[in-house]
Formats: sequence, C-alpha cells, structure tokens
Amino acid sequence: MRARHVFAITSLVFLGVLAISPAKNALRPYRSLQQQFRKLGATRAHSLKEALRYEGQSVAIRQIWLPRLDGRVDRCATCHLGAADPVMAQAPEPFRLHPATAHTPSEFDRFGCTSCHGGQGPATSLEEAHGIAEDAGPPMLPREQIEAGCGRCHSGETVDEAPVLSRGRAVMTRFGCYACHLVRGHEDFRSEAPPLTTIALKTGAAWLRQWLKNPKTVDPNTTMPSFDLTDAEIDELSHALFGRTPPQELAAAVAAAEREGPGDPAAGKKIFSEARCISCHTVEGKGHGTAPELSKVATAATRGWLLAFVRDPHAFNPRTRMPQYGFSPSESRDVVAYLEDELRDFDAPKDILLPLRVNRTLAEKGEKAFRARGCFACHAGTGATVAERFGPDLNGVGDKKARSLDFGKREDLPRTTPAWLGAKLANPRSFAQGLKMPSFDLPPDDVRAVVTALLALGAQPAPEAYRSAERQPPGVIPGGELGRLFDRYRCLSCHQIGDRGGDISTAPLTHEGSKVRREWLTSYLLVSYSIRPIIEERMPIFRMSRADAELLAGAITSFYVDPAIPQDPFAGHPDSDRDIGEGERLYTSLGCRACHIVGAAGGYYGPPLTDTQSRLQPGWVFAWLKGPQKWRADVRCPDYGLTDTDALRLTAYLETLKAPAETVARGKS
Amino acid sequence: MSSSDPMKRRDFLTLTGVGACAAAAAGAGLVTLDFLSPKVLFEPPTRFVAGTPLDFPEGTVRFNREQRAYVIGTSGGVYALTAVCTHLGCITRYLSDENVIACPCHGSRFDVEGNVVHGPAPRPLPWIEVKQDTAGNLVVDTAAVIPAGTVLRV
Amino acid sequence: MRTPTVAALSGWLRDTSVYRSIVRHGVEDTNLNRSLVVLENLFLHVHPVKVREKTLRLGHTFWLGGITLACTGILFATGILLMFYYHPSVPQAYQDMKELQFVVDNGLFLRNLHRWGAHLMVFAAFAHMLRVFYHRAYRPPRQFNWVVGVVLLLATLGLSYTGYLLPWDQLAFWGVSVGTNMVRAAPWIGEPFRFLLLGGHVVSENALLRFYVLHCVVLPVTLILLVSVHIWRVRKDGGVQGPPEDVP
Amino acid sequence: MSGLPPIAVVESNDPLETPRRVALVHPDIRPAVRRSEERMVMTFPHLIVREIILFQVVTIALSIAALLFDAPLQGIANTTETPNPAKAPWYFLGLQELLHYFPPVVAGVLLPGLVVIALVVIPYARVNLTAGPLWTGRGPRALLGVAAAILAVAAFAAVFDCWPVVVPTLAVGAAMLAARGGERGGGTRRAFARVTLPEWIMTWFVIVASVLTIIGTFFRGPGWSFVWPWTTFRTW
Repeated sequence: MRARHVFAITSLVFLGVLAISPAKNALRPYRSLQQQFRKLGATRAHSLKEALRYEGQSVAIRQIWLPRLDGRVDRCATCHLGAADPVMAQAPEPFRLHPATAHTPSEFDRFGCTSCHGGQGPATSLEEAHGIAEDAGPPMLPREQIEAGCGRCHSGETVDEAPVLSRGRAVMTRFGCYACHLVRGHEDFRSEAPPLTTIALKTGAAWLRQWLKNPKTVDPNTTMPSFDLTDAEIDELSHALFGRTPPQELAAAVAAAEREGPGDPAAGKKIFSEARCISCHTVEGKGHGTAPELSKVATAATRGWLLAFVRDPHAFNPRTRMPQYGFSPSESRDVVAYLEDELRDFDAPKDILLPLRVNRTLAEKGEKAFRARGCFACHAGTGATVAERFGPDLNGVGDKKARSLDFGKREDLPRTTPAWLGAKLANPRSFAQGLKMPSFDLPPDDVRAVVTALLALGAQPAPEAYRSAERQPPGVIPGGELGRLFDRYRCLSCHQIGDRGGDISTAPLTHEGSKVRREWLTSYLLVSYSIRPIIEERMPIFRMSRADAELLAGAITSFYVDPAIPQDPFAGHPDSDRDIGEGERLYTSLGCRACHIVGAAGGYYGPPLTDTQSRLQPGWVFAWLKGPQKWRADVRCPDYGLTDTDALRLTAYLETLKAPAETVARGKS
Repeated sequence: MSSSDPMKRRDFLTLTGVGACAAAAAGAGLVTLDFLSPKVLFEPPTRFVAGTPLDFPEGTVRFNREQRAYVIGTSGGVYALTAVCTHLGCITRYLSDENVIACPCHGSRFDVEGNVVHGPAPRPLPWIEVKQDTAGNLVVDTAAVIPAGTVLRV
Repeated sequence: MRTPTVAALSGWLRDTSVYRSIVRHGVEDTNLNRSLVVLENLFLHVHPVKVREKTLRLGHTFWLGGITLACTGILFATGILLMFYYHPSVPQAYQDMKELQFVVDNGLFLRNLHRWGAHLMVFAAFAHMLRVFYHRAYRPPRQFNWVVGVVLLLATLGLSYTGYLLPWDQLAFWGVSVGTNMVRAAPWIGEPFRFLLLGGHVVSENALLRFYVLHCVVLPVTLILLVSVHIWRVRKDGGVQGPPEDVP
Repeated sequence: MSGLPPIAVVESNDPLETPRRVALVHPDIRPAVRRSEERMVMTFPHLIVREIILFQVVTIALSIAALLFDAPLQGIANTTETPNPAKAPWYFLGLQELLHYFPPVVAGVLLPGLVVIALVVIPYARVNLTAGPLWTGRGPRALLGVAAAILAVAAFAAVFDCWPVVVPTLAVGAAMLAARGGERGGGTRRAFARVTLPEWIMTWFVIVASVLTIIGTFFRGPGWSFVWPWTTFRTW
C-alpha cells in the first residue's frame, strides 16, 4: 500500500532533518578549538599537574560579565583561550597571550575585550564576534585604529601610550572640526578663524578671489579648507565680504596707520627676528607653520591694516593665537616696512589690493552663500554663538554601522565605517554631488589619526566608573590683571598649562614655579634667549615692560607650583648626599654630556646646563632626575632609575654650575 | 523481503515509520532537555576581595551584604562564614552587643565561629575559603566550603 | 520482517494490565478495533470512523487546512520552548534574541522554525480560505464555519503581528509602529484602540509586554477554542468538502 | 419562485456504510443532495497515516527553511532612527501600499473593513449561493452594468493615481467582458464563461491584493519610492 511507503520514507526523512540542527550545534567551531587548546596546553605546560589541569578543562562558553560597564558580556575567551595565560606566549592564534599594554593582561576582569577592540562580545562564532557577518553589529576596530578603543574612556586631548589618537585629536582641534560638528566635551569650541568684518580694510578683490578659489595655494599653512566654489559663488561672496561695514575704531586705526610715514626695513628685519615670528609663522616654509606663511604677506594685506594689526591683533580677532607685542609706534613701522620691502609677491598683479565696488544684489546672494556653505561656523562674528552646528553631530560616529552610511559613488571602498570616514576626510565630496563638507587636504597619516579619534566617539559616554581621570591636572588660568597679561601675551598659544594650551613650546608651565628661579624668569621674559638651540621655535622677545615681566614671573613662580617637588631636596638627608665630586663623576659616567653642554663641551640635544644654578631650583633638578618622563611624557632624557643619594649628588653638582656671564667674567679675569 | 510476502513488508514499513517517529520524539526530548539547560549564567562572582589583613584586627566581624558573608578577624588570623542561615536560607545579621549572629526569621542564633547557640538551625554556619592573593589582599570565595576551624594565618 | 523478539515484546506489552487500562481495544486488525482507535481517543474522535475515500485525494482540499493546523502545532511547540529564554523587557528582549543565537543550543534553529512557520501559517490560512471559496464550501450548512474561519484568519494575523514586535529589533519596532499608525486613521475608535493596544501613545516597553501577553496567552487560547469549534463543525457537517460538484 | 427540484431523501440504516445524516433544506438554497454511492475507507489507518505524513512534510519543509535561512534580526530598536523605508510585515504591505495612494481613512479603515465584512457575509449573501455563470441568461443591460462598475472602480483608483489597482481591475474587467458568449468559444474563453460573479470579484480582489503586496514587498525603497528588487539602498 502506497501510504505506508510514503510514511516510512517521510518518517526517516523527518528523523534525519530534525537531527541536522543538533548535529550542527555539536560541531560548533569553538568546541573543537577548546579541545585543541587542551592538547596545546598539555604540551606547553611546565608540570604534570598543570598539564592535567589543561586536560581537565571542560568545553563550555567562557565569558566576562561586566555589569558596571554597560552590562557588557564578552565571550571572546571562548576561543581566545590563552589571552591571559603566560604559558601561551607566542602560541598560534587564537590561543596566543595578549600583548602587554597598560591594562592587559592583568585587567581583563575589569575591562573585558570589546571595550577596547570593539566587535560583538556576546557572539560565539568568528564571523559574528568579529562583526564580519551580514547582520552582525559593528565590527572590530582594525588594528590601524586600535587606539580608538583607548579614546572611549580616555577623553583627554592627549592620551599617553596612544600617539595616533592624540595626534588625531590635535588635528581635529587645529582644523576646527568642532566648529561644524558637535562632539562631547567640545561644546564650547570656538574657531580661531577671523571674524570677516575688516576684509575691505585688509585686502583687495583679486587677492580674495585667489584665496576663495583655494586657500591652500595662497597659504600652505592655512587650516581653511577648500570649498570648490564656483566663480559665481566667489563673486557673490566677495561682494558680501566687501559689503560688510568694518567697526569704526578699526577703520579709523587702519586709516591713521596708512597715513604714517615710512619705517626702516633694516631695523624691522632685526625686530622681526627677535620677536621670533617664525616660532609660529613660516617664511618660505621655514618656521613652525601653525600660523600663516609670511613670505607674501604684503601682497595679501594693505600697509595700514598690517600696521594696525601688528599693534593690536586682538582688536581684529579676539580669538587669534598671536600675542600682542610691546612694539613702540616706530618699531612697528619698522617691522611693517620690512614686510613691505621683502615679504611680498613681486610677480603679483598691481591691482591685487584694489577694493571691490560692491553690488548690493550680489552681496545679498553672497550672504546667503555664506550661510549655505557654512562659512559662519568658523567665521562667526565676535559676539555670535553658534546655536546649532552646521554639520552632523559626531557623537556616536564610532558606533555607526557601515550599512547606515551613504557610500554613493564610491564603489571602490570596502564597506566599513573606518574606510568611509577615511574617504570622507581625504575627499569629502567624492560620494555624491552637492555635499557640504569642504576638503581639508590632510596628509594620509593625519587622516588615519583623525579616523582613530572619530572611532573613539561612542554614542554614549563611558560609564562614570570607567572614565579616565587624566593625568594632567586641569589648567587653571588666573583672572584679573594677571589673566589679562596671560591673554595679551597669549602664553597658552605655545605653552601647556595642565590640560590646556598649545604644543609649540617644549616647556609646559604647569610646574614652572617649582622649576625655575624667579629672578631668572623675569630677565628671561624681558630678553629671552634660546635654551635649546636645536629647536626652531623659540620664545619671542615681547618687548614687555619690566612691570609686566615682574608681575608674570612672580605669579608663575608662586602659582604654578607642584607640592610634590621639595623646596630643599637635601632636607633630612645626610651631608654625604651633597658630595659634589661624586655628582660630577656620575655626570660623566651616565653620559649626560652627550646631550647637555657644561662649560665648553657637550651635546646640543638637551638644554645647556651651564647656568643651572641661576636658572633651576634644586628641588626640580632632583625631581627631574628621579624620573624625567613623569614631567614630560615624550622627553628623551633617559630615566636612569637613580637612587635618592645619586640623584642628590648629581643635583648638588649641577647646582654649582654658574651662569655663562659669570663664567665669561671669570675667564677674563 | 519479497512481494510474495506482503504482510511482512507492511509490517516492516510500519515498524520503520513508527520507529523513526519514536526515535525523532526521543531525540527531540533529549535536545529539549539540552536546550533548557543554560549554557551561561549571569550570577555575581562568588569570589570577592574583602580587604587586607590589616583591616581585620582581632574581634572584627564584617558583613558583606552583596556576597552574604562574614569576614572575621581573630588572634590567629582571618576566617569567613556564610551569612545564609542553615535553617531556611534567611540572611542572618551580626549583633555586636551580644557578639552573636542572629537570624531574623526563626530566631536561630550562632556564635562568631558559626556554631548554633540556640534555635531551629540544624547545622552550624559553613566556613568558606579565605586566601591571600599575590598583592596580599584577602580573597573570599563563598562557593568554597572548608572545614570549620580553618583560619588563614596572616 | 518483524522479528519474533519484537513481536513477542509487543505482544507482552499489549498484555500488561497497565497498557490495557490505557488502550482498551485490541490489535488494529479488525475494522471494529480500527473504529475503536478513533472512537476511544480524545484527540482522534473529531474524525468519523470511516471517511469517503475521495476526500483523501490531494486535489480534493489540497490539505490546506491540515497544513495550517500542522503549522499551529509546530508554532505551539517552538513557541513554548522560546518562552523559556525570553524576557519581555527592554533591552533584554533583544539581547535574548542574540543569546538564542550565540549560547542556547539549537536556539536559532527553533527561532527560525517559529518565524518561517508563522509565515507559512498566514499563507496557508489565506490559501485555505480561497480554496474554500472557489469550492463554494461555505454554503449551508457550513455558513457559520466560514465565519469562524474568517475570525481564525484574523486571529492568525494577530498572532503573527504581535509576535513581530517581540524581538525588539529595528524591523519589529518600526513594523509595529507603522502598522499601529494605520489604526489611527479609523474615526473615533482608532486612537483609543491604539492606546489600549500599545498601553501608551508610542510603541514602548508597555506595548512589548501587551503584545507578549496577547501573543502567548490571549490569542493562542482564542485560537485553540476556535480551531476546536472549526474542526468539530467540519465533522458535524459531514467532513471536508471538496469541489462544488462533490457535495456528499 | 416555482418549480422546486425534487428532493431525494437519503435513507440508509446501515451505520457502517453511511453515517446517518439529517439535512434541513431551505427551499431557496437548493443544495444538490444526492444519494451517495461513494467508497468509504477506515479513518484509521488511512486518514490518520496521511495526517501524520502531512505533519511530517510540513515539519521537514519548515526545518529545511530554518536550516537554510536565518530569521531576520536587525539592530536593537532605536526610537530615533527610522529605517527608510519602514515596512510593516509582508501581509500588511498591500495595505501600506494602498496608504501610499489613498487617504488613511479610505485605505487604513474603509477598505480593510469592507474586505472583512465582505468575507463574513459571503455565506449569507444569496448571490454567492445561487449564482450561475455571470452571463448566462443575462442581456445587454447586465453587460452595461458590469462595464460601468468596472470603469467606476478603475476611475476611482485612477483619481488617486493608484495604478496597481487600475491595471488589474481593467485586466480582470476585460476578461469578464471577454467571457460573454464564451460558451461557444475556445478553451480559455469557455473556462471564463463558467465563472460566476462572486468568483470574478474574489479573483479581482486576490489579484489586486497580490499585486499591491508584491509591489510593497519588493519594489519599494527609501521614501516609499519605486525601486527594482535588486537595487541596493541604505536602510536608514
């Protein structure tokens, strides 16, 4: 009978089909991996007991559960069985011991795996866990951007041991990404870009046209991106910018300066050099390069504007990093005469600085373009605050799924978030027509670094318990008269104080009060000199008044003091620790001479130590010798691990070194 | 199996079909049991760091609410007791005035070594393992019951 | 091919008093005993003892009602198992879906079975309804059973739709948001009905819990009752009815 | 009404042959009650074994589907990120497609409500019980009426630009009109000619619902725009 045949067959098929899923389940890869690991562990074990322990391990899912870290569940150790097992050093993957970092292998129980590596912690198959599978969540961070993981908890601008992340964050700040994009912790960011109210006083239509076409070709140092403007847009924007009414007092200052007599270019050249302009600016590429290239500055701006600007830059742009020098009227005339004489484009057309006759209609269109193109985000007027960001919110960009990103025309890209971000930074408008983001023309290394910094931006901030307390204390800037001086000389443009400030200077001011002597600092502020000749960027001579210098020196030496640095390091130590001869012997045997100059001999890498006695406080010298990296993480000075006695003896020796003037005087006599 | 023996063939087919169905049902039952047994647990870890030996001078009784355990310092060292009453599983509390561990549910009382002083509790409170890790911290494992009287010398 | 051992064993089993207390009839080798199999079994007694041979043919009904019922059975079995690992709360519901895949043995298979079974059930119920219509099998005395069938179809849709939200993923959330927004269009009752259904004005954890209760208790119980009525009526009306020319 | 057909009463006292059955017959309904001479078989094992086979086949088919295709699971529900397009489950996509054309009250309430009511009343509407082939015994007035109804439905849909309704309506309408006088025509026309009015309506409904569902499922992309099934697009 047929039904019986069918019944027999379907029953067998029924049994067979139902058995497939349990069979698949029994053959899941992690089970065989765990069996392999048992064998590997048994062969690598150092003792029979240990080998038996490996053999006895049960096949099971292993997980780290972190209720306090977003309830994270990481089952990576189900396959990566040797990640915390020293026996598994150099073992084949996936069993290899995790490389040593600040948090591993000791703190797996605190951080799990995905908090740094990303990927899908709860998954138990390679494709799902690494995020390769179609419907899996965000994939693991590529090794190139692994430091993004650090950035999830370490929100500071610089993160020790994460150079790429730190660089990415620095690039983002410098190029003002936060002006258009909202990022947690940078809500109050304001761009340094000048408010564009004095264009008509400063430059001409032809120059502005060149600039708007592509700022980088005019000034390679600029952080202003290229917007690929059409000729019509450039025209409209020019009319708009020339159509703006400059503030009355600035217009008067420029007009008055225009009428002043000529200066002395030769004297100006000397002042230009003393003022160390190229500590920030460049001239024909020489210099630091965080401020505009000056070789053609006289072609970009009128004489009156230059003169007025040099005298009071902060009136023109309250957020500029340029300090206000104490030039006398004739000194500033001399400087500008030098600029006019030598730093100009001799091939430039004659009419490059001719102003524009403003057409109201075009100007109105230009103002619209100014908004539509997002110019206002950086060039916000003085008082205006940015109510809503021009660009998209970047919080959570690190958690974006590649599927939610518009790859548009970029068929060439791998469908991953890092690839998309990289392409967006390198060539923002290659995805589709009419995209708003301008092109910053970053070198590939910077792009990689910024992608790392972006991937660190999670949708949610790290839980309170995991947020890193940055090692740098918060930078406190005094108010009142002192604050005004800090502001006037823009100390923070170059120096770091705590977690704030620029990175041009190698001397942070955070502990400056414990470091240098007050009298030395006063004279240094008045007439600075190069402490480390090897470094191009040097402290300018501000031509500040003695009163200003004394006030600043006094404030710095009393305010920026680290209580951990002893005033007198010898207190409580036996007199034998002051053994100068032993200190000198140490100086020679440790090879300090290779970098430092004492007397007439020594290397140029470190600062000369000839004037240690008058310059540095002994407490600082001692603290530094005990561990230079504690004070500047990137310093090359080796940490010799000196004992207190040795460090004190060396300090005692260095404290005998007299200022060069005295040495010279002694030589003469 | 020949066609001349239709009766036997019918029986064979029936047996095959019913047998396969029975096997499938039995297999499904086993797979279901496997399905129902959890493969991962979200339970708090049984090991916790109680502090350093210095935190437990003689006569200290510290109650860890989360882990339901007492860590007790004596002249000889440190030991730990579970705080779960052996009667019906209520959480006991330490009364420092009387130096006893008392259960709020049915009035059982234990001394600080876990012995029943009074009440319905059938057994003394179990002693649990205390170890010292490499950093010198005391690590208590509430899941590891050890013989009463095992004091960690510190 | 039945070996003597099996025969002996089976014979011994049938002789035990326990077996005889459960199964009261003898070996199914006579028509009387075969009738008793059906008559004495709670689950089989919806069947008559004899059926028209014609109704066994595939083309008669295409077995569509049977497919729907088989789906129901599979869905009940898999659904009950899935409930062991499901918490109707946010975001645990979603994490449970992941856990089914990652750590629960055969969890993903059961979920797949439940999902595809649900789709097949909706489809088979539709097809069953069309088959009955074109065969004019709704005619007296089966009018009311047709109505029961329509309600069953709605219950099936309701089960499928309430289950759609339970994984709490994007698909679920927005599918249900869009669906319940359609209800809003109904004048007067639309808004209050949606409010009751979702337990709020938007799809939230309340809605998840309500859908869970509907999906796991209210609708299945309704379905069991109505299916019983439906099948009992079929039996009372003389068995399944095929093409219109085949009126028994 | 006159000329009732003779009613044959089935009478057999042999329960093994024919279960006793009483049919109460309303004169208007006229079910053809005939004497049954059919072969009967024992429910056990003939029906039961088939039922078991059916259950097994359904289980096997679903298991294979479950082994080959994983149930979809997207990211966790996010109230702030609406996928584009946001689609309801497939059996509601016909409705969602309708909502694209018609105002919500029509597409979301009126039409589905009408469909459910129509389904419920099917066995109680006389037309469903008595109807013969559509054109049999009907004159040109019926032709006009049918044509007018088709055009009215098509025109109503066309007002809302709802071509997925207009086209199948006109197609089914054309088939209806072609069926007129089809008894003497070729195979297809002859088959059409036997179709009753309720069957035409149901067929029209099924085709329209299928077309709408298929378009909604496969041909709709971001912003409910028309896309080809193989086009890839960002889902949000």
